[in-house]
Amino acid sequence: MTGFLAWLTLIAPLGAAVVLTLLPGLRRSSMGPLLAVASVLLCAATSLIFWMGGTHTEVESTWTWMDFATSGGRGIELGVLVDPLSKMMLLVVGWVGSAIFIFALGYMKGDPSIGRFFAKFALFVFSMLGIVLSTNFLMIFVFWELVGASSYLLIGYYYDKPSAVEAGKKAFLVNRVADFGFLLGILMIWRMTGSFHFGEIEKAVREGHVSGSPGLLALASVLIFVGAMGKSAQIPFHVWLPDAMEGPTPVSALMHAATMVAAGVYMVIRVFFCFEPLGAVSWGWAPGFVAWTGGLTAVLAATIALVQRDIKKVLAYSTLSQLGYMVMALGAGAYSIAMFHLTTHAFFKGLLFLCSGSVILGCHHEQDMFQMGGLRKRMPVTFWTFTAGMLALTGICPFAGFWSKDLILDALHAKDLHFLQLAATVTAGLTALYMSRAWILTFLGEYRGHAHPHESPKVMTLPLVFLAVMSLLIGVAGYAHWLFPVQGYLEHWTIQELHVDPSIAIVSTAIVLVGYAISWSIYKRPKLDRAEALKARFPALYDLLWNKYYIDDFYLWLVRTVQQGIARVCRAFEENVIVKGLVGVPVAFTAWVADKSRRLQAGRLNFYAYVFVGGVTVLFLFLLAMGAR
Amino acid sequence: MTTFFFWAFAVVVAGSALLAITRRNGVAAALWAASSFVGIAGVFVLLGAYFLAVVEVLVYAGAIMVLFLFVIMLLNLRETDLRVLEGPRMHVGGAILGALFLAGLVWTCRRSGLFEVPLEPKGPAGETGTVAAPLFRDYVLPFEIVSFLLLAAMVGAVLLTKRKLS
Amino acid sequence: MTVGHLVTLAGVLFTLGMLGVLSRRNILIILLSVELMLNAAALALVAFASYRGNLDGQVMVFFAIAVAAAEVAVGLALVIALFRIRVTVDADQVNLLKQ
Amino acid sequence: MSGWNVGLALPEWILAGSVLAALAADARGMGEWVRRLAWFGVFAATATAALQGLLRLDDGTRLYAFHGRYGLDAFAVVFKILFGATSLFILAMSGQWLRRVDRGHGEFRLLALMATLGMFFACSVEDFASLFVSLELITVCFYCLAAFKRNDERSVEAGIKYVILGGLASAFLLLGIAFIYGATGSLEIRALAAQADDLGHGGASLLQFGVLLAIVGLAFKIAAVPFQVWTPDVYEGAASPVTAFLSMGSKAAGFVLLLKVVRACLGPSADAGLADPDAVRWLALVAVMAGTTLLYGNLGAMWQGNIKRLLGYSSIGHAGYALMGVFALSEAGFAAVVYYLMAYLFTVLGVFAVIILVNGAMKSHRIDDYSGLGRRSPFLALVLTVGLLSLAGVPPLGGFFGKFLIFQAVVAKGTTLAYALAFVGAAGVVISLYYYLCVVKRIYMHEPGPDAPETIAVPGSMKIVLWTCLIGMFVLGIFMGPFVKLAQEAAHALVAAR
Amino acid sequence: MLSLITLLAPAVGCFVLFRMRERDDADRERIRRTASAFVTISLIASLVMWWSYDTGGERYQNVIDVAWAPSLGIGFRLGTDGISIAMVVLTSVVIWAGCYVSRSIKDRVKEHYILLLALVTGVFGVFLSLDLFFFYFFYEMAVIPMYLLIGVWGSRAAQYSKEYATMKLTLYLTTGAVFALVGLLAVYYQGSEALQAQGLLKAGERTFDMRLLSQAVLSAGFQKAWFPVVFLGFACIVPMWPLHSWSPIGHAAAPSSVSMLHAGVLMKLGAYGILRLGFDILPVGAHHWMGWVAVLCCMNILYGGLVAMAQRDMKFIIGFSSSSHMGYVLLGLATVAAGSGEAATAGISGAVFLMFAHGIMTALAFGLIGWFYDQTHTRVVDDLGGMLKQMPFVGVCFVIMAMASAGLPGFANFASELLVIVGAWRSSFTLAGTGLTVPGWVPTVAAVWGIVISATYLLRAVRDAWFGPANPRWEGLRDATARRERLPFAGLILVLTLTGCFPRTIVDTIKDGVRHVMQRQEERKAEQPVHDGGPR
Repeated sequence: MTGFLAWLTLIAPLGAAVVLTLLPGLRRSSMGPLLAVASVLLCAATSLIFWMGGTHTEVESTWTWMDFATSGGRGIELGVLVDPLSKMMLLVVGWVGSAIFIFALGYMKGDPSIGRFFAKFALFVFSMLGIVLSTNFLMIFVFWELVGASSYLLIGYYYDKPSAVEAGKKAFLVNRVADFGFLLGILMIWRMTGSFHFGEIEKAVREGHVSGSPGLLALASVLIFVGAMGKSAQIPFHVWLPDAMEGPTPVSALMHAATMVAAGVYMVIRVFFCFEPLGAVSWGWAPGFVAWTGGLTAVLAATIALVQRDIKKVLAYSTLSQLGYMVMALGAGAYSIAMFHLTTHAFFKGLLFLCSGSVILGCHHEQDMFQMGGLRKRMPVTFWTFTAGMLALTGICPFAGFWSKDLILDALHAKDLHFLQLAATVTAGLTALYMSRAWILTFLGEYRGHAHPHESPKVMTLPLVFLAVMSLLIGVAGYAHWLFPVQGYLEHWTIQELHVDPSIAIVSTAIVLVGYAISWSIYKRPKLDRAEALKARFPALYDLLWNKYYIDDFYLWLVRTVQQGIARVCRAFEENVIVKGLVGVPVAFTAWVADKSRRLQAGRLNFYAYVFVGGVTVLFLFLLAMGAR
Repeated sequence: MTTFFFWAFAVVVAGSALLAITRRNGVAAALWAASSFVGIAGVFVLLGAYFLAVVEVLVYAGAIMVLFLFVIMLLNLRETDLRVLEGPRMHVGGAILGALFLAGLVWTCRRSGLFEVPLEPKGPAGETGTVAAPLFRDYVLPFEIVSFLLLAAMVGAVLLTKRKLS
Repeated sequence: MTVGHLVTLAGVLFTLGMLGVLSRRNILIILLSVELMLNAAALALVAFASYRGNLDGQVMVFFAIAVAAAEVAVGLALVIALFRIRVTVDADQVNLLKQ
Repeated sequence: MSGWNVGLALPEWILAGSVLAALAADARGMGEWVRRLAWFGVFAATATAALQGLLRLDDGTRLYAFHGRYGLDAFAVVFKILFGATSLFILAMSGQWLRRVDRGHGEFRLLALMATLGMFFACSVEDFASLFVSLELITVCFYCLAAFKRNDERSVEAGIKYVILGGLASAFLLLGIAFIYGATGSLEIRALAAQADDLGHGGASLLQFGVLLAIVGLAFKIAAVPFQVWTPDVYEGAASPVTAFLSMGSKAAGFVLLLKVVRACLGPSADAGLADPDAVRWLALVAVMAGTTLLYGNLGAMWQGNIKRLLGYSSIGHAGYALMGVFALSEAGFAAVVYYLMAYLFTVLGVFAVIILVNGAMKSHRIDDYSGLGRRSPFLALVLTVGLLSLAGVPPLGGFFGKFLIFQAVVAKGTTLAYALAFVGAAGVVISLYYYLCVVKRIYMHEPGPDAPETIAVPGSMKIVLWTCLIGMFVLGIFMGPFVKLAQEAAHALVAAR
Repeated sequence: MLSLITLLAPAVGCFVLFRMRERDDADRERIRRTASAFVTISLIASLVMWWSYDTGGERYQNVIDVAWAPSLGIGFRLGTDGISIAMVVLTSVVIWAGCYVSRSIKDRVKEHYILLLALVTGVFGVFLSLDLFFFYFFYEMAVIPMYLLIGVWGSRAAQYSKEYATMKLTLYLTTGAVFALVGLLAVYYQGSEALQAQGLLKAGERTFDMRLLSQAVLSAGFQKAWFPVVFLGFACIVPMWPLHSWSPIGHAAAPSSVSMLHAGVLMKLGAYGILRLGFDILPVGAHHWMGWVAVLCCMNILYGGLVAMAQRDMKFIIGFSSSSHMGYVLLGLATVAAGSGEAATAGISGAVFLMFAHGIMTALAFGLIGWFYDQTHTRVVDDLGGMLKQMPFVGVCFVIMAMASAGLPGFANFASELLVIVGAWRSSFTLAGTGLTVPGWVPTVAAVWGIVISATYLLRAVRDAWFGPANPRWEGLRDATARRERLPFAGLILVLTLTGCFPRTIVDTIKDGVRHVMQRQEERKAEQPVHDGGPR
């Protein structure tokens, strides 16, 4: 039953997507989007059923998708694995997804191709569920790619908008580069353990049946992580995520905040045995690499977020920063805490994005915060839910973020990663700074724009309220362990019991409050002159942050100049060496010889006779030369 | 005696041929060629090929050369016309090729010992009767073919020298 | 005197005829030279006939002479035809067909 | 072997009789009778030859007449049918063309008939005297035919060039025969076979020289390098039906005689020449000739603007391929040559039939005249294209299978030289495809010129020729089984018959 | 019988069309329908063969064996194994779609279809032949109609005229073919000798039967000497780098239906030939030399992709991407040198599957390009842009094609590339003659990076041609709206997704064929040549 339900959960969104694609009539009718929503609601329902089933029921149902082995062995399987971890993730995808889908019904209303939107959106849910439920590396890779493709399609949803198309392409390609590493990592692990299957690999690792030098083990591990870096937009693969905000806001909320970007983190947790030293197998410097990547991402993204003007961009960088937190936790071996933060983050970041969507819709597709202000009165529900989300994000007790984030700090502390702990703490302050900045600019003060903002309809605000409530509750619930079955999966975990360390919590809360205070002092002024002054005071720093540390420009240079240069060189080689040389030269030579050989046929009789007699002589000499008789 | 005649005929044959191919005047060339053919007929006699000697003189020196002269006259080629035609050309190349060919031929003869075989009439003498015997027995087929060959040449010559066409 | 000498004589005659073909521009004389070559071959045949002591070679010469006559007839007819339309017997002028 | 057995040469007698009758008719100005007699003669002779083959020949036998100077075996029969068919095609093709010429119909048919007679004889010759005279009979007829348009400068020039170079070749052949005779003491071709071991083993300088010169004389007929120079000029200058006849009849006759001589050189058993390491010299000679011939022919054709000249060069190329078959010096190789010529018959005659028709309409032979033929006369375009592709050796056409057999025979030798020759042949195929396709390109991809006539009328006789050739090309390319058998029987008779 | 029907249906179609008139549009419509009818017969027959394939049964099924020229050992032998089934189905699907796409041809319709059917007869023949002679016969036969098809109905390809393009293509392929022919004949001769020595043939008999020839035990020296000849001959048409330059301009110059067949099917002949002849008959040679191919194919993959990146003409982009993708096929084939049966089975099955997938995908691509090129008269991506508004159906199909080509799961290309990569990863390649060994990860890394490259140029092409603001210049473009206009594209996508989502439908069949090839590879280890076939 569980297996059937799991398959059903997986297939339903695909079915919705396919039906919507193939039936243009349905696609254009108002029933179409509802079909997609229904498929996600089904997921929410089943996730609840699974969750209520307890923390230890595991169902694994597989189907051989492609069989390449000649004798025995597993081929490439597709399957569903329902275990505590996937149950947890299903909850996130199902519930956050449902909220966002419902929100999207309102947000996308009136769009001529709303059916197409929901088809793609359902396709995404299918792909995401595939990742969540997958039983082996190749299956996860398959859905990894599908998620990337649906992301491409949804970011580029407004296909007549060049920036959106470009952003979609960028997202796809950056992920492709990361997947390059991922696939190689998968293949290496396969080579070392002889299996793609998670269970078998874990068994092999635990029993020490892993062949390969320590360096290769670390490399394999890191390559797997590279895949996660792409999806979870870790530095240096982070560049696609802010651009991805070109997509419709529900897309940003579900994919680029709540679920898809968390897939990287989820995947690492799923394959924790490729990172965690178990038994005799050590993965070398891989966990450290993971931790430092996360730390770097957290800090850099937070700093960039400080200067963004676009409300969605602020949230995007915030997402990056929070993903950095999770990855730090992974690096520290705190997998269940990373999962915890993933869960809380999904709810409150989804909430924040939906709020921003509501704001954007209210302001008639204005995204620049400096063109907003004073929306508190005009959009009260949005304001209050956004506030809840902000408090959760910045980690104010008892909102969700507080619990998960402080547990990460504790984990870092416990693992003696003090520098990273410091970075995380600073990032907490920065988070408060940019979030409150956005909050103040958007909702407080006077309206600076030219539109007529209005509150969104019920279909949009209800999901907001739901998510706001969840943001408040889910942290406590998780901390109290009754929400949270992941530890069942991760029972090996070295730090068995973690509590919020009051001292760490107090310090971080203090820093967060400092952040609030600073932004209040800068942005809670009618003319924003202090912000301008600050910008003028530190132009170099501002430029550095505004230009995102010039990483995008570097990539652009790499693509436009280096890669395209190589391509042009190849093309020139093709045209000059291959075509003109390899083909052209023999052809020209043949033509030349042909032309010259005609000269023998000069038309003059005597010369013909010469050729004839000469021929006789040559043949005779030839015979003699071959051996005189 | 044979030796003397041989050399005498050889000189006639080769010398006349040389003159024939170097004369600018067509008539002179034809006459020298006829002289060469007569020399060949002499050699034939020397080897006992009497019938052939007669045929050679009659057909070659007689008929064929007369035909040549006739055509030369018919075309009314003046010596000056012909002289203009000729200029020094490719003699060296031709001589080298000729020398190589001749050397090859002589070498072949030497290798196969022909220079050790004395030249003397062997076997039946080539008189009319003795030649006719194989000609009308073993070689009747080529003989018939030759008749058609001559017929073809006749038809062709008539065709080609007809004045008008289309 | 040996057969070799006679064959050599035939060779000389053949070569002379060949030289005539190679170097003369007058088509008539070229034809004449071809006749010389055929005769040289005939000479060789007779020489070998005496060498082999049978008459087959001599019979062959008979055919050779007939063939030569036929060729001359056609050749001269062609020369006449050529002269009629081109008023030349110069081999170098006969070079419309080339390359 | 002894005995007159005159009746064996019935096909030749029929032909000879019709020649004489036609001559009489022509002399009395009965042109129509000449035509009928020519048709009758060739047809009857061919049919007789075929019947002889069916009724009188068992596998691998050879019947003799004229005291062993005339032999009839499967090889001879196959080629007689081939020549007869060629001649019939030529008669059919020349009918319309002759109507454009006011005089000389009778002579044309007479000469064609006598050339056919020469070819028939050539199939059956057993001694060098017959070989020489039959070859000369063919050649002399072709001298006259080449210059048939005697008020056309080019035609006469072709005749002049042909007659002088042909005379040169005859002289070499005759000298070669003299030397072979000197070496063997006999004019019979099989006498050569008796001494074939000497040819390999040495001591036989006379024979070597003689065989070389004889090959020179025959190589001239088949237009092998370096004796190919006359070919393009004569092909271009001669009237189209004559060129067609030359390219098939004359060449095939050359091959018949060449194969006979080469067979004799192999010695009593067919494998003697192969097993003998000394034979490598001759193999190398033939290989070099074949290789250069096919390369020269195909390269020369690349830049031609005149279709007949192009076909002249291409015929040199084909001589090269057929020589590859000779190079194989095996039954398979000879069979390949036979098959090659069979396919060549339909192919080249089909092509020339179209050329004659197009020439009739366009009055020139430029390849550009064929521009847009695909639109103007789809059927002619089809036949020409198929013919050219068959020449190039493209399946499912006869030319392909001929080449395939040739290559197969060469590769079967398994020596480095053979492999090298095969690769050279392969290169030749590619080059030839290029220039054939250049013509095809004009036919289908270019638009017709402004002065091109709308459609070209195809008289009934030509239709028959075209269809026969078209079907023949396909049949020889697809249903090759029986024809392969025939070619193999012919080759077997050539090699093994006593 | 089914194999015969598949082969003969288009051939008979040729004759039927030959007898039809083409005077007015009604005639043309009749011609189109007739042609479609005949290829549909082939399609049905081939699908039935696929359906009824007996995995684990006889290696060759649907066998027809008729003596043709017995004195030479030529027989008209048809049959299918797991590998050729995939190829036959590919061919019939592509020609089926191609016949629909060809509806855009308005000039000399009859000739067009005759040549198209002749071409496809040749292709079917190659895939169905079990006789070496007929294999070559059909192979060469398939090349020539291409000349006219491109030359008459094609279009300019960048700076090259269609005449140049088609001539180059024809000559290039013929060069390869005749080169291979020499090799085939050597195999025929020496193989027959060996079979005689083994007692499988009577003395003096020869055979072109590939089933028999593959049992011939040929000496290692012979195989090593001749495998390169056969391989290079076929590598021209694959096309392997650096012998590929005919292919992009050939694609670009050809009319769309011909491009479809050309890239979709014709290029597969080469790889099929290598597999069928090279691997089956010359296993030692294949094992010896294929290591080099693993290196060269990296050039295909990376270089082809990079050149595609620098192209602006849509057909050139797809053309070079084809040569890049065929690099994966070569890589898959190269795994035969791996030594491990497991890896090689995966690699070769992947290669065959990829041939199938790429065939369908690229046919789709060229069909779609043809659709808009007929209206825009330009394929330069800089001139295009914003067409999705005007032709949503074609545009979406194009995006799907690009996704498939970029190796997105759910499409056959992904599954097949994955197999190839898995196979190559497990292999190691010895470079004959140098003593060097290239570990499997080297070409695999190149292959995986190639997927990144292909995504780059494909997405860029999609962006430039389809997305972006609506372009007023393309105001009047017509989408594929009628059913028969959509059918070919939809059909191809259907095949692509069905086999992509359920790859076992075809992989199991292919694998069964590959199993026999690998068996032969295994046997070779035990074989001692009775007959020494080295050059004498």
